[in-house]
Amino acid sequence: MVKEIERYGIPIVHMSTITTISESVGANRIVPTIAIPHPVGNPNLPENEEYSLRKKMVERAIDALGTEITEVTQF
Amino acid sequence: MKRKDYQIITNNPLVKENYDRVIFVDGGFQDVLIKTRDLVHSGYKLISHPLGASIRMFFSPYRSILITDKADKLDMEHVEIIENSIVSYKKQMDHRKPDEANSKDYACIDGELLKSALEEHERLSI
Amino acid sequence: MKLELRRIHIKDIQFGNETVVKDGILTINQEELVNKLKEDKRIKEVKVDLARPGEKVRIIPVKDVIEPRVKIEGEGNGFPGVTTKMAQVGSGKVNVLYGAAVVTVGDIVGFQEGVIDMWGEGAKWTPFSKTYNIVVDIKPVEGLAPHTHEETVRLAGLKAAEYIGEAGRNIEPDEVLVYEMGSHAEESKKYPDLPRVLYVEMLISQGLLHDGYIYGVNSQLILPTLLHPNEELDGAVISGNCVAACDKITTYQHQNNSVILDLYEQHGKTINFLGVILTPELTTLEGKFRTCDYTAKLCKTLGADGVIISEEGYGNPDSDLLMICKRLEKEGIKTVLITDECSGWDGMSQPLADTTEEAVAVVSTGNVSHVIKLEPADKVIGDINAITTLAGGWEGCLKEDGSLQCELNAVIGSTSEIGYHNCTVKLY
Amino acid sequence: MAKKFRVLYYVNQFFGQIGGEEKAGVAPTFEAKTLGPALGFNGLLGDEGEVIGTIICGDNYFNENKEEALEYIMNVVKEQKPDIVVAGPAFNAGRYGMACAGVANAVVDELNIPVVTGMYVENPGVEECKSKAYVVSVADSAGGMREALPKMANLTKKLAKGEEIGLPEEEGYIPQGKRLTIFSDKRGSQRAVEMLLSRLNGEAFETELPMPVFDKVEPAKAIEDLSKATIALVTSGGIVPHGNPDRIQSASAQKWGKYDVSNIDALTGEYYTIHGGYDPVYANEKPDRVAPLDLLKEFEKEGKIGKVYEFFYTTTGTGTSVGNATKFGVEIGKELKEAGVDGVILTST
Repeated sequence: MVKEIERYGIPIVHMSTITTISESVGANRIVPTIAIPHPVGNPNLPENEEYSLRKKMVERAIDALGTEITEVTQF
Repeated sequence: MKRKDYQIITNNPLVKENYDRVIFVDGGFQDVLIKTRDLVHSGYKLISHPLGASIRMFFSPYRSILITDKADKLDMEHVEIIENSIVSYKKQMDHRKPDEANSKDYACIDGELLKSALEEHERLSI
Repeated sequence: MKLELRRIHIKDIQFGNETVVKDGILTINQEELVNKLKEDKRIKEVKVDLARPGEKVRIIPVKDVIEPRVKIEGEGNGFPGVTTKMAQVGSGKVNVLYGAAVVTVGDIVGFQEGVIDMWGEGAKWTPFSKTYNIVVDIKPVEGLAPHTHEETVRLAGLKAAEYIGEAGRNIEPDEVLVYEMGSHAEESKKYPDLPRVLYVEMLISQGLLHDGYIYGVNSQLILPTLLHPNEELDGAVISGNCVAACDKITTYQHQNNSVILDLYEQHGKTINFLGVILTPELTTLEGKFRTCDYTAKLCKTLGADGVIISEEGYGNPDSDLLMICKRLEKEGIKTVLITDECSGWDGMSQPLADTTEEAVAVVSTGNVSHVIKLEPADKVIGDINAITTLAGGWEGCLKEDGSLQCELNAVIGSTSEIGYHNCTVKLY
Repeated sequence: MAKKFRVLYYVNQFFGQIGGEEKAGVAPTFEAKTLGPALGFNGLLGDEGEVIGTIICGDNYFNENKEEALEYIMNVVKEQKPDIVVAGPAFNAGRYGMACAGVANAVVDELNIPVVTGMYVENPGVEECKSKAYVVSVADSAGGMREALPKMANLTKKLAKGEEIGLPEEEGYIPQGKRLTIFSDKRGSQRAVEMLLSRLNGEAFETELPMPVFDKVEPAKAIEDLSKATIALVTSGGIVPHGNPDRIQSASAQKWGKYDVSNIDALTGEYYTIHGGYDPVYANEKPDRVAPLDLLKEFEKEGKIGKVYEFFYTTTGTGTSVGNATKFGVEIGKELKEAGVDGVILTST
């Protein structure tokens, strides 16, 4: 799905746990996530810590969309 | 065994009977792989490789896999190994059913291979 | 080291009153052979049968295949460290009953299925349909532990090969093959400009039915080790594998390792062949990392320019194969890998689950899931019940006319990852 | 003399000599004649086979009314009972290629009758049907007709007579993607030694097991001003509104869903996971752990981004075929493009 959306010229960031799979599906901007059952979250953390972790990850993803790249990049 | 830093994910009743530190999976080989994957994604590390070394062992109804006893940082290499193992397993079993007729022998050999893996783990004292 | 393999061409086999070779016909005294093997008190019953190329005979379940030989000059007759006293092998003269093979059958576990068909479609897929086979079926006494059972059958096969090999002691060979190679220093001086090549032979080393032995040492316990190629050709390495029919390396294939022979052929002409590194395929990931690092280090230390890596088995060893490849290519050492693949029944699946971009040169020895049809046999040697295991394990794999469908993975040596057979895969 | 095998031919309006682009909308017809390329093709079959008739269909008609077109065409095939169906060659004409592919797939899947067609390698129809039909590799324009037909005729003869089909490079067809086990004249070890020698000598060599190559897309340009940008949230993590109103499959998804999220601040509460591939506890507790709508809304309020796009897109990744994933991407991407979305966050489990 990643490639096809990017083909329309829209920058896309893939938030994915398995970054190698992410690369193999053709993602260019990649943000590694925590774990398959909860990619953007970590239930083992206290609520406030989970919140700041999540916010940081999403911010990283947004910033990735604003970053010019020429090759596959992990943020 | 001197080391106590492992757990065994298994669906093999023989292993359940004879070992401590067992996470018993009530299901098939694939369910053992899935359980392992869930734990690897939560930061546990693989001690033994999820797959066997011969095609016949793919047809085994039983499988035992060693993982660490504590969750740590997520290790991508381990994630990749367990994910690829699941892909490999599904492909191999595409048209086949597990060889239930010989399940007793598979339980025995799975137990033997686990024993070897534990001995190997023991020899690597980290 | 200088080793002479003196081939006595065997053209037929038969039973008789003494075990002799005459005019290329191998005669076997069945009773004597049986008694010899029954010296091992763990063996209750031995049946010996003969199978010739072209006969409508099926042999199942095969445990190991061994070439009958006798050492007439030099140290170490037999298999030192296993059946005979420890000795440094690799030098001397060996008389080989070329074209004959001892095939051991005996089910240690019910799911062994390795098959050899001596005729028709099945024969095409195994190299051991072309040998005159002396099939030794071993039933041990009841109540043996699985490890002891396996060892009993393994040793009986080796002893049978030694006993039969004796028949060649005083026979003039039909051809003499000489394998000679000096120290690295000597060879490098002789061939200073030829690229240096190593052979990394991986061995399944994971426990019962999944073991290999080097001078009797279980390969689980070793760090990767360097052998002179002659040592392997002279009985230093034997198989303890039972359940990877298509891609295990039988003892016969160690004695006649095709990668070693084909590299030897080029030694001094296009390459300087440095030797064989035996690398265990371990179970634990830490163990795998250690052996792969160590193998790469050995190759680098020895100054290899190119390396052929052969896998044994399928599944977790794929990881080792690609890790070794990756490490060597990163060091600038050129690799060629030999492996089989699983691309599904229709050949449409991604052939390897693990991939690495460094694996640019791979020889594929066949799709282990390729389905073949085997006609009903006139005679089955071994365990008829194993046929049910042999047939695929899916609906409709046993046909009404008695023929059956099975995957290549059940056929002994069909997708040999030391490239012993001719199978390959092409994209259609 | 043996009975001649029967070939049914498929062409578009142009090659069926009805007309050009202005006739691209015509519905399919069948003529018990050899029209256009079918005529030359028939000649190449000699005494062994014959073309029993030609189906002609407008390219636009086929692509816009695929169901109706195929219904008609399949009925003709069933009535005429050919031994083999031949379509095209379509050269580099995309719509014609897609039509040939559509016919080929239907005939192979439903009737198990072999199909031969011809296309330029970049024709989008190739990917559609190469695994089922034999697609002869032809030139990119009709100028290549003279070379295309004999190759197609040869394959047709072999298939009709049940002969073994050789390697793609020998027969001239585009590989179907089947890896078949065959015998080489050299044993594996010999091939390995030769391959190594080629590598050591810096000569060309061909691996027998190519590692997969991943199709790459150029990275799209970055968003210049995030604070004015509309960002869409997409997930393959199977997060859907309670009750799964669109019945998206929990694995091997056949479709995707989109839901208006302009009036909510988080997915938690109204959404849950239907994904069949992971432990659902954490995602059900808080679906924003899979698709972080809550935080995107926060960043919208803080002014870091301009706007969260009003629709949230979702499907399940587990077991979903590459073909479907590609299709979903194309469809979702098109909507996002038309809606003027500036950037996308896609989360996967």
